[in-house]
Amino acid sequence: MADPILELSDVSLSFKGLKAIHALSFSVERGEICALIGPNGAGKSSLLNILNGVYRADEGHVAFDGERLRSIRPGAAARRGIGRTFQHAALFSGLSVFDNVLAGLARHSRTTLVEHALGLPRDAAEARRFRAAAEETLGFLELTPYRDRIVATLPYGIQKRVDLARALVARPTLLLLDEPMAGMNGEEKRAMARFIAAARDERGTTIVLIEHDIGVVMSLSDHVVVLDYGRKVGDGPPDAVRNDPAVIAAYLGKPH
Amino acid sequence: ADETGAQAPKQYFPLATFRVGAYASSGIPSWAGIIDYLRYLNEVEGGINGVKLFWDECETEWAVEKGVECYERQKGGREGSPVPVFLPHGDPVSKALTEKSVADKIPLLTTGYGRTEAIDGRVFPYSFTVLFSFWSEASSVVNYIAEQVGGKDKLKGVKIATVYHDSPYGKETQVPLDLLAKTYGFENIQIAVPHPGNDQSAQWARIRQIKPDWVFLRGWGVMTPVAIKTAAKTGFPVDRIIGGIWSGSEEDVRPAGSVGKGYLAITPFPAGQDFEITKKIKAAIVDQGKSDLKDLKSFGSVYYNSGLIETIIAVEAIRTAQARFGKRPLNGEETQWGLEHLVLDEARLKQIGADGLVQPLRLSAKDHEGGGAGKVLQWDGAKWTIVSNGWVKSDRELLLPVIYERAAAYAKEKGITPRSDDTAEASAQ
Amino acid sequence: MSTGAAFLDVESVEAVYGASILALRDVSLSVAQGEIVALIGPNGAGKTTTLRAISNLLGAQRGTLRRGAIRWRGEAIQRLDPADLVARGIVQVLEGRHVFGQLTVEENLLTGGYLRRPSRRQLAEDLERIYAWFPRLKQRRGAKAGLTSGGEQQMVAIGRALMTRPTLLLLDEPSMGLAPIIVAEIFEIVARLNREEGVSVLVAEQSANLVLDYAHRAVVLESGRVVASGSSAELAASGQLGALYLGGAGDETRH
Amino acid sequence: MPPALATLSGLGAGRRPALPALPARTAGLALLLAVAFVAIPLTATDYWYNAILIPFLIMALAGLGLNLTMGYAGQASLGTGAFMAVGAYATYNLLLRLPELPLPVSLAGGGLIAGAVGLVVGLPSLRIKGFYLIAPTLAAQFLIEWIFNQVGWFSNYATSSAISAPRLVFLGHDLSSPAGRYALTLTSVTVVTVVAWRLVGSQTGRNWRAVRDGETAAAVIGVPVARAKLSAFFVGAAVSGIAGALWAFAYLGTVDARSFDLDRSFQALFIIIIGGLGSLSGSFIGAAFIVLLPILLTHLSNAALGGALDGGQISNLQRIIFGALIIGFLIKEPNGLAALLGRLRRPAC
Amino acid sequence: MSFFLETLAGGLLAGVMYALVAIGFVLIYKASGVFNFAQGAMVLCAALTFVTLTERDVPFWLAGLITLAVMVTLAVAVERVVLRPLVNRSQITLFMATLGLSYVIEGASQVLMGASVHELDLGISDLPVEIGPIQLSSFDLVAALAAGALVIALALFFERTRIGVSLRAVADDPQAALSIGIRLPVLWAAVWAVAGFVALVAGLLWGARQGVQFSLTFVVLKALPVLIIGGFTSITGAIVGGLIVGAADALAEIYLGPLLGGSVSTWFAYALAVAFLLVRPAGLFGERAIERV
Ligand SMILES: Nc1ncnc2c1ncn2[C@@H]1O[C@H](COP(=O)(O)OP(=O)(O)OP(=O)(O)O)[C@@H](O)[C@H]1O
Ligand SMILES: Nc1ncnc2c1ncn2[C@@H]1O[C@H](COP(=O)(O)OP(=O)(O)OP(=O)(O)O)[C@@H](O)[C@H]1O
Ligand SMILES: [Mg+2]
Ligand SMILES: [Mg+2]
Repeated sequence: MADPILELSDVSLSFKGLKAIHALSFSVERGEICALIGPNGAGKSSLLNILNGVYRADEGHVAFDGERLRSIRPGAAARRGIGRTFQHAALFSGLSVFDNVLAGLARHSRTTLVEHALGLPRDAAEARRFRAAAEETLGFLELTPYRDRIVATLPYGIQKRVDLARALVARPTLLLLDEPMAGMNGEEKRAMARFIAAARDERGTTIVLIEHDIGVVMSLSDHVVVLDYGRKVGDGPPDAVRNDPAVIAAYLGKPH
Repeated sequence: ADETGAQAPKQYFPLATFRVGAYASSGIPSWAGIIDYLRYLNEVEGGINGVKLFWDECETEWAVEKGVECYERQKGGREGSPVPVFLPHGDPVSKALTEKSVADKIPLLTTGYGRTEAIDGRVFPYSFTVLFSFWSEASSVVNYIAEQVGGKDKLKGVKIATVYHDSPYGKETQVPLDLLAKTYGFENIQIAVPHPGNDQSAQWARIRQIKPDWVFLRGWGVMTPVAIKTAAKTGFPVDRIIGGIWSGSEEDVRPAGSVGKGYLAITPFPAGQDFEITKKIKAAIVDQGKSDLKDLKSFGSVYYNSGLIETIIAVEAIRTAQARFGKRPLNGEETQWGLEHLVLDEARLKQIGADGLVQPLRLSAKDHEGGGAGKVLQWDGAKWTIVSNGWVKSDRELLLPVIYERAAAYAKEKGITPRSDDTAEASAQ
Repeated sequence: MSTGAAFLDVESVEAVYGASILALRDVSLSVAQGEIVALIGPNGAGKTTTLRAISNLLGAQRGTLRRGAIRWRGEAIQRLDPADLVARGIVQVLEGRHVFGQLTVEENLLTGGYLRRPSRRQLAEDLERIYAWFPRLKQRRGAKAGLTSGGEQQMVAIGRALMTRPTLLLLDEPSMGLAPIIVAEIFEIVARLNREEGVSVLVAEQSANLVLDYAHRAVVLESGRVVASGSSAELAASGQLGALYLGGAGDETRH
Repeated sequence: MPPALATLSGLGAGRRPALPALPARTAGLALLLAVAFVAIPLTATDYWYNAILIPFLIMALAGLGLNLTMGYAGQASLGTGAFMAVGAYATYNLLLRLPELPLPVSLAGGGLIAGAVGLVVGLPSLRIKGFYLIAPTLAAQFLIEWIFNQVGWFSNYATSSAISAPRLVFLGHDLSSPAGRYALTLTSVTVVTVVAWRLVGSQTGRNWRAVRDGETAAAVIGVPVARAKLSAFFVGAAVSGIAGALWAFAYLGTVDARSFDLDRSFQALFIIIIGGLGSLSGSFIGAAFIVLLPILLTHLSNAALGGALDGGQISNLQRIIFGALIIGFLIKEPNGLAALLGRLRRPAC
Repeated sequence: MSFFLETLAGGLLAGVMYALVAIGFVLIYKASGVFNFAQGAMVLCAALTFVTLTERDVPFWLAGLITLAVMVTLAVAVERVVLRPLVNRSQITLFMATLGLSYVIEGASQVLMGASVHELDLGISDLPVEIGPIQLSSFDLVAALAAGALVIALALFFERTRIGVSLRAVADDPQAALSIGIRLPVLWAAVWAVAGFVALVAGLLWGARQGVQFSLTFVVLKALPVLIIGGFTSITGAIVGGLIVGAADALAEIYLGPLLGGSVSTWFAYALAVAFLLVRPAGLFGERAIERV
């Protein structure tokens, strides 16, 4: 296949003396689900933060869709089609579920302040389109019953799903998911895994996913990259990684 | 009036007070002066020609919009009595009320503050900047300095620095001082102190550098004591500072402590308890425990006397108007006539017992100021003593034409047709 | 292994948030001395609220205990300050990222030790004990806690609570965001504390299969009510819990 | 700003979703407008217009402006007074120098100029966050007050740098009577509120609230953060600017820059926190509280204590009660009176 | 040159006086994340209490003690009535509550002690002393010493003691602080009491300078840019910020003022603060906000 959508070469990042990521290289194929695993503080979230411009790599470079991403800002990354969810659901807590999802469409908005203020036809048309897209995504993630709830009042599991909806609604080409299933119970995890797989299957979204539940990782991903204190210690199909003694020692603790 | 023995109608006298907030300390003695005089009138003189007075208070905290609110609340009169006159007590609020008062036909009595142009009553029929406008204040200070240096011709080359509160009020004297400096050849230096003025090290450092002969201090609130203290700290002689009207009260110098000794101030409200009327009020009101003052130390203070003077003028205006409209509660329009025909000459002042306290005054449509003189006080560490030789007059002949010019310009901007001198007569028919 | 008389007694507790949201309707449970009790149930069942009610942290969330009693060694404690409870040995590890972000990792841990007014040496020893359990924290000791990774923050929160040397540890979703190796370690630590120092534990946890391996007993909450309780073995065997609370997505976490 | 700024109720949050309460809500709003436009002009006295209704409406508008910037977009500002001043002075100069412009155009022009100034003041918000953001707005507050005080041109070289309203005329109607000024104020407030209501329900409003609730997250999902912040400053300042112009011309008649000092900014802040951050109706409720409560307290205390205490003591007691009430309301309802009223209406949820 | 030095010295000393007020803010902000608007009212209350007592011939030391007792009582009351019910609420809510509090304190002070102006003579001469080319007053030196002593004591307290660390923890996350047994009520009352003490010192020095009257509350306006430049959380920042603001204000007023028409010091300090913030968004010494995703 070899159609990498994302290629990292020799990416490094450090914070005041702490080398969070060390000359890291790997690539992600278009349309695959790539899982990123590793112990706490291994640099997984930091890596996602580099990919969408929250942090800037000290060294190395990242190519997305064949183009090199140079000191990209978060907004620009979003415009290029990189979507993201957060380790600790960073939803807009005062907004309803529906509004959160609509906010995810901001980068597609082409109308201006004046049109909004006066309610001109272009604004109305866009609003209609956005609402339809948001409704569709809510339906896709089975969130319609929560449509008008203020997210702060929702259970954690639902919040994580809203986070996913907010990212998916903009139809990203690459979706970065930071522990989408943390704090969920078994059934919720299964549902979430179903949605993630569907997003890839039905929309062709490439997904990079951080997850600590090794069961989820094994059943969901096509490709696993293992980090340990900033270095890559494993890279390959799930089964190979699972039985890699280095991975077991650093991360799993015992063979699963 | 009702013959059947029912209560005689009373005259309403609204008070917009400020007893809390940053300026309460100056307000409190003023109200006492006003209220004590009203009580004295009611109890000793049986009111104004038998028409007794009653009043209520509305708290403004010296804030413009609260002042406006009080005006609106009180302007309709009470218990059947219309409002004869309104005392805004505050320069900003008096400006905010200028036009409303015309519409409502209620004269604003502003003694020692307010719009200087309002001296021209043909343009400002309901604003009365009586006694001592800011322009007159500046001019009297120059004249007092002239006396000290040995005559106006000696003013040439004298350095006079004006340290002013940086506000519309503070800047009012810039134009007249410019004019006076041109006329007499003294050096006119203007130094602004930003509100509230609780640190003036930079300003006084500059004064130390410039070394003026005199400082004219136009402060408000905390700015005055800080100025005196800072002057002393930088070694500027305090007895070469002449405070303006609102820098010349006990409340202004007392906080400065002992270094305030020797400080001068010009005022239309001379302090003291020896005036006839003050003695009468003391006997009939204060000594009877009926005074509005809680702290009797303030009796006869500048602010107390300012309230007294203000009320005397208002009451005399009502009296004048009563002579024409009848001995009953009057409305604003009638009092306006009374004010424009007010004559307080030496003889009348003596009758009231206010000679020496109130300067002789003659108002007309063309002249809402009437007086234009102040006395110079000096602080001796405990009280004020009058050090000028009677009232120090201002150069009104020099200033009035400029004032009329500016009033005319205002009239033009606003589309007001000024009354001619005799329409002032006619309108009251 | 569950020994001794009731240590902690929660009796028919009813709790509300903001005067109108009823979070606990009628919850009764008890923890005996030296016992590990698991609190399981779906999202929003009231696990966190139960723990908050015990540690009296409801007030900070505008919540109140409307009815019921909570007893600790026979003494009614629902009116005591959280600090008094900590002094009596009851400490709660909050759910989510509740570290002091502007303090360093080490300072975070130290704050947990202060209540007992330990000597400098004792404090240092306690600190070393925590570092021995969580070596990652030692490496990051000088970093501002707010900047550390999600899992590191979770370790900080647990370590900080252990610094108070509790006799009853209230753990709220300790496994959240932690690598499998650390999760296992945490439960090992808890089991060891329980075994060696007799610390009682009440732990709220989503992955029931995991916690049931370590807990002596479990209490199942649903919509603010206790719907089942019993020994771990019984509950696991009864199939009462069903698939709902057990296991991860592929049930592969069971070993 | 912490995310807890979020208000969960009020016009703002409950807009489009088809709440079951919507018909009742619309009916309530219609009733309110009917009262404001019809019933009040039939019954109100000059005192009501001048001392209560006009200042209430204008301060509600000023609060609304701040609420857009701070309540919706989460950008702390203590510059409301300055923006009001710019609005007032700009409108004054438009009326003076371009007399052919109709009054509403001058008013809107004043608002736009204030908005432009707000935009400039908002520029540092791209870098400075949280409570520190009060620094640029405070700088603007003092600098602008100073400029209007110093530069004579703005006040047409009036002696006291105070400006006063040229005649208020629109379509041949003289609006200088209390009822006329009320009509002018009410119409302006209604129009601006409708525009604000549209905005907060649009993509712009959503972007504002997204930035408020989580700036980094907003940036990551593609919300144009810089544009959202600046537009919030622009719109908020423009609305406050119109309020300032009305304050000068429809309420006081004359103002100088001191009328728009820091206290005014604080008053606006009071209004939206008491009323409800991020709630349009909150601005009105808060303004009612701030404007009416002192008047009410005066009447009550004069009636209750008039004889016993002197005016000064009564005023100080009022101050104490006012402060205590603020604290009390904050304890009772962190999301403002709007949320409190909302709860009272629907005790079930 | 000597004029420049003198202006600078005057400005720096004025800056020390601002810093004194700013320290009160920093204390409370550092310990509870609250921007305490009532600090000005506390300065007024302390000074007014003190002066009311001395005017009734209470000796200085006793008046000081009684005033301190009053401030401690106030602190305890504030903790009980205001802070405790508002624990874990947003910063802006707490800020607003302190605004309400300032009304209560101002009103109560004036109900009890009147609104008149008082002279406060601390017996420290405020007359010029020539030191080399520069003119200073012994009063200024005393003020500088007092501020310096306070800064050192408080900085040590915050950085070195366990309580200091606990206080910073409380400011970060009151709920977590409660959960590990930090006694919030005690700490808050203590910090407010210390802030009350700082207010007393500031009140006495400012009161001696300008008389004890309502406008003491205005000194807050000067303390604000000091805080912003120094950072809300740093005591050292307060003093450095104070010196910067004092010097900059004085120099601007002298050298810039005449060019621009005077009174530039109303805004200059704030403009400077913005410039500082653009370079360091949390002030010179403040704690940077932490954002992690
Ligand atoms: N902004 C920052 N400043 C300082 N250190 C940071 C920052 N961001 C991350 N780190 C450090 O970098 C390391 C990697 O953090 P990262 O959040 O990427 O870990 P992670 O792999 O996501 O871990 P977890 O599974 O616990 O979430 C950690 O030790 C963390 O403390
Ligand atoms: N601070 C709060 N304010 C209002 N309601 C709350 C608050 N905290 C919790 N609730 C509500 O109380 C109920 C019980 O919540 P609780 O957090 O105790 O559940 P939980 O079992 O811990 O759930 P989770 O597994 O998601 O942590 C839920 O309906 C929740 O929405
Ligand atoms: Mg992470
Ligand atoms: Mg929970």
